[in-house]
Amino acid sequence: MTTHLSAEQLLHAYRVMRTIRVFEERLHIEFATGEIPGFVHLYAGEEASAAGVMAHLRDDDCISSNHRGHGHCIAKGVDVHGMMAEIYGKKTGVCQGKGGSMHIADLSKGMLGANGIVGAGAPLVAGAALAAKLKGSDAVAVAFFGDGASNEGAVFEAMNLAAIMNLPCIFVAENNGYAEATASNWSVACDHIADRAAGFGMPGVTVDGFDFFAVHEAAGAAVARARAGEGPSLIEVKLTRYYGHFEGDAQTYRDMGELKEMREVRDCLKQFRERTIAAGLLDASQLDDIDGEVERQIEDSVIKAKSDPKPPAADLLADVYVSYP
Amino acid sequence: MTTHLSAEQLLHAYRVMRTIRVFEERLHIEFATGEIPGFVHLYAGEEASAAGVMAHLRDDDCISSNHRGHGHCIAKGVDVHGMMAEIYGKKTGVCQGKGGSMHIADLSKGMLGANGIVGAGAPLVAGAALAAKLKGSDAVAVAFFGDGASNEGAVFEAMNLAAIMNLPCIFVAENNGYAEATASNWSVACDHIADRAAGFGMPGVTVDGFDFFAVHEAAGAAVARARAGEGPSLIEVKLTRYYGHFEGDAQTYRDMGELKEMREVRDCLKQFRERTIAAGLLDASQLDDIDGEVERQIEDSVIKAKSDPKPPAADLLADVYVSYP
Amino acid sequence: MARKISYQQAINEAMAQEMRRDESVFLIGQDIAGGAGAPGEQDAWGGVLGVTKGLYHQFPGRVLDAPLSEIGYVGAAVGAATRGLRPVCELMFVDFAGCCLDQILNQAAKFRYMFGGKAVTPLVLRAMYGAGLRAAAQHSQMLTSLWTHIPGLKVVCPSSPYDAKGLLIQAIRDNDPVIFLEHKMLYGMQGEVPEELYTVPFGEANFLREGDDVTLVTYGRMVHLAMDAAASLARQGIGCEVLDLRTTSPLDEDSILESVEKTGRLVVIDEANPRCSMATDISALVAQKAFAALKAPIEMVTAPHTPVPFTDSLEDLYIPNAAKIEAAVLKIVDKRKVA
Amino acid sequence: MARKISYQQAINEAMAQEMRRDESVFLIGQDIAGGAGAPGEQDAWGGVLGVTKGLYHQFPGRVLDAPLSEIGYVGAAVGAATRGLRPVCELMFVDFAGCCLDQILNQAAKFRYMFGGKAVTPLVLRAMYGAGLRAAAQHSQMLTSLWTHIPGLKVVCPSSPYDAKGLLIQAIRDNDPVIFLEHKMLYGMQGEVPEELYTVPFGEANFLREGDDVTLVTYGRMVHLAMDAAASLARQGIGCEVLDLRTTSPLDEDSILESVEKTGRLVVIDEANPRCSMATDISALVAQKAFAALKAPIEMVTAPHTPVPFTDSLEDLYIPNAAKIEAAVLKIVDKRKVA
Ligand SMILES: Cc1ncc(C[n+]2csc(CCOP(=O)(O)OP(=O)(O)O)c2C)c(N)n1
Ligand SMILES: Cc1ncc(C[n+]2csc(CCOP(=O)(O)OP(=O)(O)O)c2C)c(N)n1
Ligand SMILES: [Mg+2]
Ligand SMILES: [Mg+2]
Repeated sequence: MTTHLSAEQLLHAYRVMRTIRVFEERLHIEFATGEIPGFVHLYAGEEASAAGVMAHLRDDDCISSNHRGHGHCIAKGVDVHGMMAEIYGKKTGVCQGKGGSMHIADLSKGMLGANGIVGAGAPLVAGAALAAKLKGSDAVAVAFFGDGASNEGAVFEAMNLAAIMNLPCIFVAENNGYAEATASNWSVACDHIADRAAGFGMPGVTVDGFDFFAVHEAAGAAVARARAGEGPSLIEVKLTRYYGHFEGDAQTYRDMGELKEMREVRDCLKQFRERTIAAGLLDASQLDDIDGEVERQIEDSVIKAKSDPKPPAADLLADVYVSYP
Repeated sequence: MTTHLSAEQLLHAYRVMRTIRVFEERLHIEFATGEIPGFVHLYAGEEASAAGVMAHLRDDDCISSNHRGHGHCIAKGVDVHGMMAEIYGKKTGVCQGKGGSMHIADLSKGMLGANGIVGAGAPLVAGAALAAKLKGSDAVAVAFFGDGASNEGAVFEAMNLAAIMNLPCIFVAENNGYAEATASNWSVACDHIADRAAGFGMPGVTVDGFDFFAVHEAAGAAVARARAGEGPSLIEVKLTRYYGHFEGDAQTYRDMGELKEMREVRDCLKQFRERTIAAGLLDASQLDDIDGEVERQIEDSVIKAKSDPKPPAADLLADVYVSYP
Repeated sequence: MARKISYQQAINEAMAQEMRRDESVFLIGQDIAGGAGAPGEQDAWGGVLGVTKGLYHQFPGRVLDAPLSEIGYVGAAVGAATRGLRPVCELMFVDFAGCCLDQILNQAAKFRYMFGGKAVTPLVLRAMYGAGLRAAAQHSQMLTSLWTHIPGLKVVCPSSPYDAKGLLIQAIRDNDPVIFLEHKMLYGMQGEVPEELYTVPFGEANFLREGDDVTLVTYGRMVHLAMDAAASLARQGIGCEVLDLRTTSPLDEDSILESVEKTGRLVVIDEANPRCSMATDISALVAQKAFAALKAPIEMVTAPHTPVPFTDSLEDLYIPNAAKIEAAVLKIVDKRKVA
Repeated sequence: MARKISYQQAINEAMAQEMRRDESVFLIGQDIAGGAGAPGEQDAWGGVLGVTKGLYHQFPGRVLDAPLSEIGYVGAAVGAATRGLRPVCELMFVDFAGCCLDQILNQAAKFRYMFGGKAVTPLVLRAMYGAGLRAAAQHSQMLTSLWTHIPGLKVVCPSSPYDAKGLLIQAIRDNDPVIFLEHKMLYGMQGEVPEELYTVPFGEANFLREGDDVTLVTYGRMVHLAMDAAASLARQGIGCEVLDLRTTSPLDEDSILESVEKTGRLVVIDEANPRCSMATDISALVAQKAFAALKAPIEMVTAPHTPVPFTDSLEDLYIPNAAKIEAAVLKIVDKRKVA
């Protein structure tokens, strides 16, 4: 395997993916204790998509995410303890405990928000791309959405808008095969979501979402195209979620054997580790170190989040408006 | 020219197109007098599309239309005086004067309504197709919408839904080059609206909307496919509206010379007349007779509509609900 | 009538019995069976909270999973309703109405009037609503006033398993578009529900408690909090009459006015945001039509003018509770009586 | 300040002057220039009624025609607003909100709260509203109560050219999402408008007429009908105080309550449908907070609970008029005074 990525870049990518994985697996355990309020949708298994795309982005580049947003947030640089505290509903959370898992946002990092409305992020990100264009910057914007969301009017309209306005926008369809219990091979009328790009006058590709390098390459081309003022692209990333739609989903609609095999054979972290080591690009010890650091970071963030304070009662009425006489 | 259409069918098609043309041209004149309330969007120039598609439909087949709906209504068999009276806001109108030009409907004829909301008819017609399917009938449903509407989420979602549910549905995109003052070559990101069909797993064709026979053939194939349970199709009909977006539009965005030429050279009625006579399928006198009959019919409908009564005051509160205690 | 089942089961039963009775009824919604196109179980979910579970196998071909396309499938339900069928369409969370409002606001609700009385659109749109699940700002809204404002819609919000079944059967048989709102915190509530088919008529409020001092008008989950407050106030010698609206459109004006004529005092309890809400709707009705009977200001107990916060501590403050209802009553009842 | 211009020109001028002052302001909407991609004139329309006419050439690259994709371009405006720009987005008819409500209801309005105070979304969504143009049920709605109900939005409804300019400038400078509603029957109204930039603050009602007998509260086009009714009633010896709300959210509660404290009587006039409307909102406010001052029932003059009919004869009956306002006042003023 060859790559133009530096060791530093590779280690960063690995750290991002590992952080997401440990974050999500820990949440899977913690959620079962009943201490986390609301719903949680885990991104475990899909790490290469967030890491592969975000490797190309700057803080002034903007992304929108969906209900399954932890991975996108971590990869975009949102503070891990701030996220954990948010999920626990604490004042120290990135949204002061008022948003929760489905609404984690950090505008200073270009993270326009996870979103509880499927598909809604795509037009928002077209707007971020429009803003970049109007300001004359070369920033880009990326919408992450699922296979289910790819059937939403919001996504279609955003793609057409981005194309005709020639916006620096990338549409990343994370096709994990299911929207809740509904299979994408049923809900999406064409063979590949990427096939829809042609109807919106933009390039579309389908890539293997277990393979960080495949995602990284496709995203790199799309980001370069957008930065150069050549307009939007659609990338379909084929991947698998390791857990249920949300925590508590019995997943009886799925073939769990197939899932187990994918996890064992194709897992993005395993692949990345094996390939980079085999190619002599990284040492196992470097990766082990990261694993240890990440474990400690997540452990710390959980301990701290649990003991952090809830928001005070006055927060209920705060921050509806910037000003309201 | 050869055709499998009988003389009777040809005469019917001609009558439909002529009725639409005379209806619209008369409205153009009448509207200018100020006696017609509200907005009016004329279909003149696009007659071959409505006539070509509707030639294949039965009363139990359903269509939805848009703001430019007079042609679809006439071709689907809605009573011409009832339409005229509706446009004048009279009690004798098909909607008792409560709908107006933009809401003409006749459910008994399978006409689910003109619609003031661009794109909204497409999901409705998918529902009509679903109803036919659930009832086990071989009825089909057709959505007419414009090039502008083809960018609405409602239309995209309806196409995907129809495809994955394998509904007997035909999507007819009437591309007249403009949505209000906005050109479709700008607003539609791909070259042909028909190119979008692939993204929704259905066949798509582009046909010449000045040519009744071209529309008729494409629609015939799509209707046959739908009736046979083989699913939806998309037909893009390229045509031109002879008048402004609505009555009162100065049309300074358009090349009026090109329009004039189209009208003179490609007009659907002229073409139809010339070709059917040249091929010996019809006599000029038969067509002249229809012209005369249509003139009288429209004249009568205008005179009657003008003298018809307005709805009584009690109608204001009537028919909001079937029942409301 | 000893059998107790849950609000959720009552809703399921209403659909099952009506589907058995009437071939024209069908269901459509996201994962209302669950598993469309998937290799595993085809009735894996029964809706996101399992409300439609089991119907898929009982009614082959009449329980349709929909793609993530609210405009598409809600619109299709509207269209099918105009063609002689009786769709029961599930929107999942009422908050998703933002994605497909046009098909309700400008299509279903207006057909009959716009088309001069010629359309009949017997659509039921089911959706869960309300706060309490820590589901945050985009999955906890009420939106009752939005629906109630729109002429052409009927709006139903059952507070008990009994009403849920009877009102849903009425909704399915009704010939107008009905928004059927299921409070997500009530799904587990148990109550006596007859096994046979029955309807609860629209526009008839339920007098849940008689009292002479103050009228409490409410609907949905708040009914139970109002009853709690009334019980506590009774111990303080204050008699509350509690009215459960059952449907906000049509509205049982007569019962509200009759009660206020008797008590002279009104507290309206509405879980929704306060502005242009059901709380203001009922208050205005009474201030106009029972003014002479009023002995005190009208009080409203509502959520604040804020989105629904995520964290449990704030959400609990957000939702009206029995203590707030009690305080509102105590504000307007005769102080001597309390003493 | 002798210069008279129309409501429409005042709106155009506000946008032009703010765009000149602030580079971050841009306009987006369907045909707000008109002619995108067409061979002819590129500023052919200036919006469907010409309100933005001329701005395209004055501000190259900042007046953007949008495709028929309300979710897409309204959502893009919301997104751009979070990125430091100040979009003024035109929805054309407010009725089209049904096609893109989610981007307002669940996105723009909620960002600041959901994100813990970290988002700023200075969006202005312009739309024309109201009946009178014989535009029928899908192009004549008010929907003021929908917007007012939603926490996080500000709602502006100017009744005069002066207010239109000052309120729009305020809206553009405001850091919260603002729904700016332009009554289509007022576009042609002439009035004195200063040439310079000025703002009219939000949440400050306009006392248009002083009176001792009854308070008339209203907004938008109805302000003029209320003034007509007040003039006629003055000739009968009845003094009406007329309050123009200017913004329904924030609401100037103090002015309303102050006036009712003085007059003891309230008539609310709202062109919208009656249920859960601004009419009920104001009525409830007063029934709760100025009850002691009330000498008579609160009257509401609104449209009926029906869609807007097309034909002129029915639409004229649908829209509240001065005679109905007068009748409502006469119902509640002291009979002796009138005699
Ligand atoms: C507009 C809207 N409709 C429905 C839902 C409920 N819902 C939440 S997640 C989800 C499935 C999304 O599937 P997909 O887009 O494939 O993303 P994934 O969960 O697979 O990551 C659904 C239906 C929603 N949140 N928003
Ligand atoms: C949802 C919606 N958005 C905008 C409008 C305003 N409008 C009415 S017709 C029209 C143009 C429609 O263009 P097209 O679909 O090409 O149909 P055509 O008028 O060319 O027949 C527009 C923008 C509307 N009625 N509905
Ligand atoms: Mg998925
Ligand atoms: Mg067009």
